[in-house]
Amino acid sequence: MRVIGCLPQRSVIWRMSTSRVAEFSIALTRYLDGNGAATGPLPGFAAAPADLLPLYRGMLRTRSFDAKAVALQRTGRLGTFASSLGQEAVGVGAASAMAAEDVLLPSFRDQAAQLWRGVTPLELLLYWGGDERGSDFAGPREDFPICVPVASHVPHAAGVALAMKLRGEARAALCLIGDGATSKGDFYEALNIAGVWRLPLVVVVANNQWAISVPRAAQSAGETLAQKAIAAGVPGEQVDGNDVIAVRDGVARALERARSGGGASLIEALTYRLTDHTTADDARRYRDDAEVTPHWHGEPVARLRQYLVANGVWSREDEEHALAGAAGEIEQAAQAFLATGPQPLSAMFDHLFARLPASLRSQRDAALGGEADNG
Amino acid sequence: MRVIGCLPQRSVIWRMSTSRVAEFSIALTRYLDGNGAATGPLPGFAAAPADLLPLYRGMLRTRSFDAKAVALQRTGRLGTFASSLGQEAVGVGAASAMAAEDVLLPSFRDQAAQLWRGVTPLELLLYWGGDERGSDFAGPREDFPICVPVASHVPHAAGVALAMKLRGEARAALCLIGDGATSKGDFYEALNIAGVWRLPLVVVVANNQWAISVPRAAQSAGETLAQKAIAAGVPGEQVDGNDVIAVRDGVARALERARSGGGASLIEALTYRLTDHTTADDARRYRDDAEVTPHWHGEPVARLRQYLVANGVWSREDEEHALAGAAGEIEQAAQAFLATGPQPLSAMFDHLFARLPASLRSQRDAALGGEADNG
Amino acid sequence: MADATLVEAIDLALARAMQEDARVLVLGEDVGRDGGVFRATDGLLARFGPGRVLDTPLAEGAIAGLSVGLAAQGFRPVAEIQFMGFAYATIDQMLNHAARLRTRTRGRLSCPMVLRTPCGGGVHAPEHHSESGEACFTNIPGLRIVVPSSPRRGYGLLLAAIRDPDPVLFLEPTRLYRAMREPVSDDGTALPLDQCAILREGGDVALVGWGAVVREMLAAAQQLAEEGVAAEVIDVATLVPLDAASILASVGTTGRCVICHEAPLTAGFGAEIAAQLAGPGLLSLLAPVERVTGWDVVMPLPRLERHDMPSVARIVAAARRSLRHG
Amino acid sequence: MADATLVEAIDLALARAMQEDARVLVLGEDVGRDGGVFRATDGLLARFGPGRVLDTPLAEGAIAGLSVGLAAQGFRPVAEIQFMGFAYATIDQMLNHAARLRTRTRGRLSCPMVLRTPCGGGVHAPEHHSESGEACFTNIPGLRIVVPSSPRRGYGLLLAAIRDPDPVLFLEPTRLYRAMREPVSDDGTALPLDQCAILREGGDVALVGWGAVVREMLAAAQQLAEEGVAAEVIDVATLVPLDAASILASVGTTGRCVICHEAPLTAGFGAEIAAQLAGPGLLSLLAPVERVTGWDVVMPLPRLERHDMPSVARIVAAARRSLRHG
Ligand SMILES: Cc1ncc(C[n+]2csc(CCOP(=O)(O)OP(=O)(O)O)c2C)c(N)n1
Ligand SMILES: Cc1ncc(C[n+]2csc(CCOP(=O)(O)OP(=O)(O)O)c2C)c(N)n1
Ligand SMILES: [Mg+2]
Ligand SMILES: [Mg+2]
Repeated sequence: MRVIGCLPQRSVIWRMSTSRVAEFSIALTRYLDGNGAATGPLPGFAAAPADLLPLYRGMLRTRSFDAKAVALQRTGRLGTFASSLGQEAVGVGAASAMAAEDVLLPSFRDQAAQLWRGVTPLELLLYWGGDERGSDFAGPREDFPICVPVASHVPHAAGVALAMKLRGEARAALCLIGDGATSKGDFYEALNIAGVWRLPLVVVVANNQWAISVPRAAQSAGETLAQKAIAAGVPGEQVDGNDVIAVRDGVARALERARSGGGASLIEALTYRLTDHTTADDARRYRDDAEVTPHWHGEPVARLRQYLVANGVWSREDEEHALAGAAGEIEQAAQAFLATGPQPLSAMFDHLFARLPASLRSQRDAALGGEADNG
Repeated sequence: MRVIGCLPQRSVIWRMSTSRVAEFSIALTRYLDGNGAATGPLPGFAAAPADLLPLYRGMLRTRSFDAKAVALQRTGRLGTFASSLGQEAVGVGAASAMAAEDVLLPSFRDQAAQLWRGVTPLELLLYWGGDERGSDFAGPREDFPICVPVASHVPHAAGVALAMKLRGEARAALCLIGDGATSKGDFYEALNIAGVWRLPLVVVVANNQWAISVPRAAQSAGETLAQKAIAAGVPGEQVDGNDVIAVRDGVARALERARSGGGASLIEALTYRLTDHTTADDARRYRDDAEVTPHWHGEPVARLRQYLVANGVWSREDEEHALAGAAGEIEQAAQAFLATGPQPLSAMFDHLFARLPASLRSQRDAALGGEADNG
Repeated sequence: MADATLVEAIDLALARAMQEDARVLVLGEDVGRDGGVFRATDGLLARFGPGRVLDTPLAEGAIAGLSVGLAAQGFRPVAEIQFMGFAYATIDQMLNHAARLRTRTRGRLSCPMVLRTPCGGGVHAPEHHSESGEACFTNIPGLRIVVPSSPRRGYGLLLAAIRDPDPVLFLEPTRLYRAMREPVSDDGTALPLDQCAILREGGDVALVGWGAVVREMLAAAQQLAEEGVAAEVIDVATLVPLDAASILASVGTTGRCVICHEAPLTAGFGAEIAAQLAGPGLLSLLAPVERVTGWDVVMPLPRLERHDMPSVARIVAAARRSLRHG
Repeated sequence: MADATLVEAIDLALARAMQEDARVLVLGEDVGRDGGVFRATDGLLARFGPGRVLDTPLAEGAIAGLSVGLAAQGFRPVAEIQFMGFAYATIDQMLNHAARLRTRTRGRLSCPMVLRTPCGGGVHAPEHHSESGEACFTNIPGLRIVVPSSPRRGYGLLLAAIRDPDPVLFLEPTRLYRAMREPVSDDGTALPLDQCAILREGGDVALVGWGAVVREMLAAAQQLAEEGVAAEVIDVATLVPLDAASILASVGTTGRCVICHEAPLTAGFGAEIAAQLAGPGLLSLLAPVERVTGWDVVMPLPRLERHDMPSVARIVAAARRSLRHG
C-alpha cells in the first residue's frame, strides 16, 4: 500500500499550506480461495451450490473449445488462435452477469464470454479459420465482433452505452480487454468520457499478467490496474479473476449500477495466462515453467470443481459426462466448420457498402472474371 | 472527498470477502491566499520577499507581451493568438523551477514559460505572425517548439526524458498542457510509460477551467485532474496555479525528484482563463461576466504584488517603472517583428530534409520560377 | 430561398437532417453552447437539446470511436473534428473499424456515421490548421469521401452524406466557409454521392479539382476564356467512390486535363485521377496530364502559405502548357 | 557471407547499426526478451542490453511520439510497430511531428527515427495483420518510405534508413520474412534511399512494384519470357521520395507499364507512378498504364485473401493486354 501524491513530510511547515482534497482506495473481492473453499458467505446467486453448475459447465465448455481450436491449428486447419486456458472464469463470470439485451464488446481471447452469450462454436471456428461469416452471429445480434486491435473497441463500447442512455434504456455495454490494453489511449479516452457522461458501461480487464512477452509490472507502475478508474472518476475494483463467483458478483454489481443510472465502472479481474499468447507464440522464450507452474494451483475450473464436489453437487461421473458432452458438441462444430465451403469470391464486395457503387461493379466483375486466372 | 472503488456497504457479509489493496490521496498546496497574504511559512526560495521580484517581473513581462500580441492581432498584424491573461503564474512558476539544461515542451499558451526560458518576444511574435523562424530559438536550443495539437507533445516529453535517463544525466523534461489535454490518449499513454520507466518528466497541467467552451466538469468526472497520476502510478498533486510560489515550489520538488531518479510526476495548477480562448474566440458565447468577474480576485499578478507591497519590497514607482520597462522591450520586439521581411520562398523546401532529394529540386525550381506568376 | 455562406449551409443541412430523422446526433468539441468554432452547429443545441448535440471531451480518437458505437446501435452520428490537422488521430478508428464494420460482420452491423472536418489553407490560420489531408483517407475501402465547393453543394452533399447508410468523411474547405453567399433552398434535397459536377462546360481543356481550389479553377477558366480557350471545370466533389466516368468523358472531348488540389503533389488524390487518365483514358489524351497542387512540403505558416497553394496563375500556366501540345 | 532470410537480414542490419552507432536504439512491443514477434530483433537485448533495446508498454501512438523525443535529443530510435494494422495510430505523430520537426524549427531540431512495421498479406494471418497501408503515409512531406523486396535489399535499405538524418517509415513484407534465403554480406553497406532497382532488364514492358509482389512480378516476367516477351522488372523500393526518373526511363524504352501493389487500387501509391506516366511520361506511352492491385475492398480474412492479392496470372494478363495495344 503506497500513498501517492501527498507531499514528503519533510518538516511540519509543509503541511501548513497543504491540504488533502481527495482520497481513494481500491478493494479486492474473492469468495473462493485457491482450494475452492469459501472465504465467507457467498452472494445470492451462489447461495445454493447447485446454482453454480451452469457456470462450471460454461467454463468446461470453453476449455473444451480452446483445446479443440488449438488442435485444429496445430494440424493446419485453423489460423492463429488465442487460447483462454486459465482465464475461463473471467468470461463466464462477466457474461453470466449480463442480461441478454446488454451488449458485449469482446477482445480476441474472449470466447468464454462469447460462447456464454450464444455465439456458436461453429461461428468462432469460422472466424478463426479466416471466414468473415463467423462474425455474423445468429444469436447475440447486437454484440460486436472480436476486436483484434487492442483496446480500440473501448470507444465503441462507450458509444453503445451512450446509445442506450440516450434511448433511456436500462441496458449496459460490457467491454472486455487485457492488461496490456490498459496502456492504450483508446481505453483511457473512452473511460474518461464514460465517466463524464455517466454511461452504462462496464470495462472488465482480464489481467492475465502478460501482454505477449511483457509482464504486468512493465506495463504500468500502478499498484493495481483498477486504479486507472480513479483517473476517470469512476468506481474501480479488483476481483479474483480465477473465482467465477467473485467475477460474476463484481460485474453484476457494476452492471446493476450502470443500468440504473450510476454510470461506468472498471473491474480488474486477476488471473493468469496458463498457455502461450497464441498458437504463434512460444512463451518459453520469455517465462519459464517455474513461473507458470504455481499458477495451476487455484485455476478457475479446478477451483470451482473443488467447491462443487465438497458441497456434494458434483461427482466424478458428472465430470466425465460433462466433459464428454462438451467434447461432443465441439467436435460436431469442428466437423461442420471443416465441411463449410468457401464464400463466393463476390463476398469481398457484397458487404462493403449497403449498395455497391457503380465504380466498384467493374472491379467485382473483373475479380469474378479473373477467378480462374487467379487460382 | 469521495471514496471510489470500495464496495457499497450493503451488509456486513460483503466486507468479509473484500479487502483494501491500495489507498491514495491528492493534496493541494497554496502559500499566498487570494489577497496575497501568506498562509504559513514560505519555501526557501521565497524566504526573502525581494527574492520574489524576478518572478513578479516575469509575470508582468508576460502580461505586457500578451497585451501587445492581442493588440497586434486586433489590428491585423498578427495571426490568431492565445493570451495567457490570468495564468502567468503557471508558466513563470514552472519555468523558474527549471535548470537551464532541462528541456521545456510547451503548448500554445505557454509564452510565460518560454519568455522565462529565453525565447525572445521577437521569436514569439514571428511564430504567431506566421513565420517558422520564430521556432528557431536562439536561446534554449533544445526546447521544443510550441505544440498546437493538444497533448501530442507529452510523448515527446517522455522521449526527451528517456534520452536524459539513458545518458545518465541529472536533467528533466517539463511538459506544459491544459485541462482539456488531460482527456487525450497521448497524455495518458506518455504518463503511463513515464511511470513504468521512472522517467525524469514533470507534466504540469494549467487547469484554467476551460477548454474553449467546454468547462472542466465536462472534461472529466474526477474530483481533480491530479488524480490522473494515480492511473500511471506516479505522484500527483494540486497547487494553487495563481500563486507563483506554490507553482514553483511544487514543480521544483517534482523536478528534483525527477533529476534524482525518483521518476515522473503530474502537477495540476489551478488557475483561470480570464480572457477569450484565443483572439478567434468570443467567450461570451459560453460563459458570462458573472462567472468570470470573481476570478479577477486572486489573479496571480495582483496577488504577488500585494504580498510584495505589504512586505515593503515593491512600490507604486517600482510598478510604473517595471511596466514601462516591459512595455518598452515588447514594443521594440514588435517593431523588429513588423520590420522583418519574409523568408525566401525556397525556405519551404530548405528544411524539409537534411539534404533536398533530387525529386524535390525540380519542384523547388518550379516554385521559385513561378514566384512572379504566383503573386 | 435565402442566401447562405457555406458554414450556414452546413448548419442548415445539419438542422434539416436532425429535424427529419431523430437518429441523427451531432457530437464533437465545442459543437454545443459555442455552436462550433466556425459556427457550423450554431443554434442546434438550443433547438434540439443536449440529447442530440453533445459537447465531447477533447479526444479525437474517441469521438470517432464513439460514433462507431452509436452508429452500430442505429444512431446516425455526425461528428465534428475541429480541424483536419487533428483528424489524423481518427484514422485508426475510421480504417480499422468504421469502414469495415459492415464487411466484417457480413452486414449484421453497419456504420452510418459522418465525420466532418474543416480543411485546407488560405485563411492565415495557426500551425496545423490549414491541412489538406484527404490522401491519408482515400485508400480506405468502405469509406466515402466528400468535399463541397460551394454553399449549395455543401448543403446537398452533407444531407446525402448523413442519409447514406455507410461512413462518410466530409471535408469542408475553411477558406470557403464565409467566402461567398449563394441562394440555398432548405428543401431537403440531397445531391448524389458519387457524381462529379460539371460547373462550366468547355471543349478545350478540363480543369479537375475539388473544394476551395474550384474557385481558382473557375477564375482560371474565365481568364482562359478571355484568351479564347474554353475550359471545362469539373468539381470532383465525391472523391471516393470516384466518378471516373464523368472525368474520362470530359477528357475524352478535351484531350487535355489540369488536376488541381491543395494537398501535396506526391500521392495526392490527384494522382488517382491522373492514373485513370493514364489507364482507361489514355487514348484520348492529347497532352501530358498537368497537376497543379501544393508542393511536397510541410504546409507553411501563413506568411509563406500562398506560395504553396495552387494559384489562378499556376492553373492558367498549366492549361497553356497543355494546350501547346499536339 | 551467410544465407539469410529477410527477417534475419533485418536483425543483422539492426545489430550492425547498433554496433556502429551508440545512438541507435530499438524500441517497441516485445522487441526485447521475445526478440520481436517475428524475431526481427532476436538477440539484440542480450547483446546490447536493456539501455539499447526497450520493451514498451502497449501504445503505438506513444511509441512513435517517444521516438520523436529521443530523436530530437540526438538518439536514432528504431521503433517497431508489431503489424501495419496497428500503425495507423502513429500517423498523427508521424505527420504532425516527426516529418515536420526539422521544417518547423528551421533545422534547429530534427527527427532521425525509423518506424519499422511488417506489412502485407498472404500468410493467412489473423484479421488486421495483413495490411498494406502505405498510402496512408505517402502524402506526408518530410517522411521517407522504404519497402525492401528481398533479404539483401532489406539489409542495405534498413541500414540506409537508420543512418539517414530524417524520419523513415520502413515496411517489411511479412510474406517475405521467411520465404527465401539469399547471401547477405554483413559488411555495413547501405543501399541508396532514393533509387529504384532494376531487377531484370527487358524492352517490351515494364513491371513496376515493391515489396512482396516483386516475387510475382519476377515470376510473371519469367512466364512472359517464355512467350517471347521481355519484361523489365523494377522494384520501386523507395516510394518517397520517388525515383520517378528511373521509371520514366524504363517506360521510355518499353512504352508499356504494369504497376503492381497489394494495397487497394484507388489512391494506392501506384496511382502516383501512373500519374508520373500520364504527366512527364505521356509521350512515351504506347498503351494504357495497367494497375494490378488489391481490389478496393477490405483485406479479406485468410480464406479469401488470395483473391484480393495480385497474382502472377493477373500480372501476365495485364502485360498481355498492354502488349496488344499500338
Ligand atoms: C493496437 C495493437 N497493438 C498490438 C497488437 C498485437 N498484440 C496482440 S495481443 C497483444 C498483447 C495484448 O495483451 P493484453 O491486452 O494483456 O491481452 P492478452 O493477450 O493478455 O489477452 C499484442 C501486443 C494488437 N493486436 N493491437
Ligand atoms: C488535438 C487537438 N484537438 C483540438 C484542438 C483545437 N483546440 C485548440 S485549444 C483547444 C482547447 C484546449 O483546452 P486546454 O487543454 O484546457 O488548454 P487551454 O486552451 O485552456 O489553454 C482545442 C480544442 C487542438 N489544438 N488539438
Ligand atoms: Mg494480458
Ligand atoms: Mg484549459
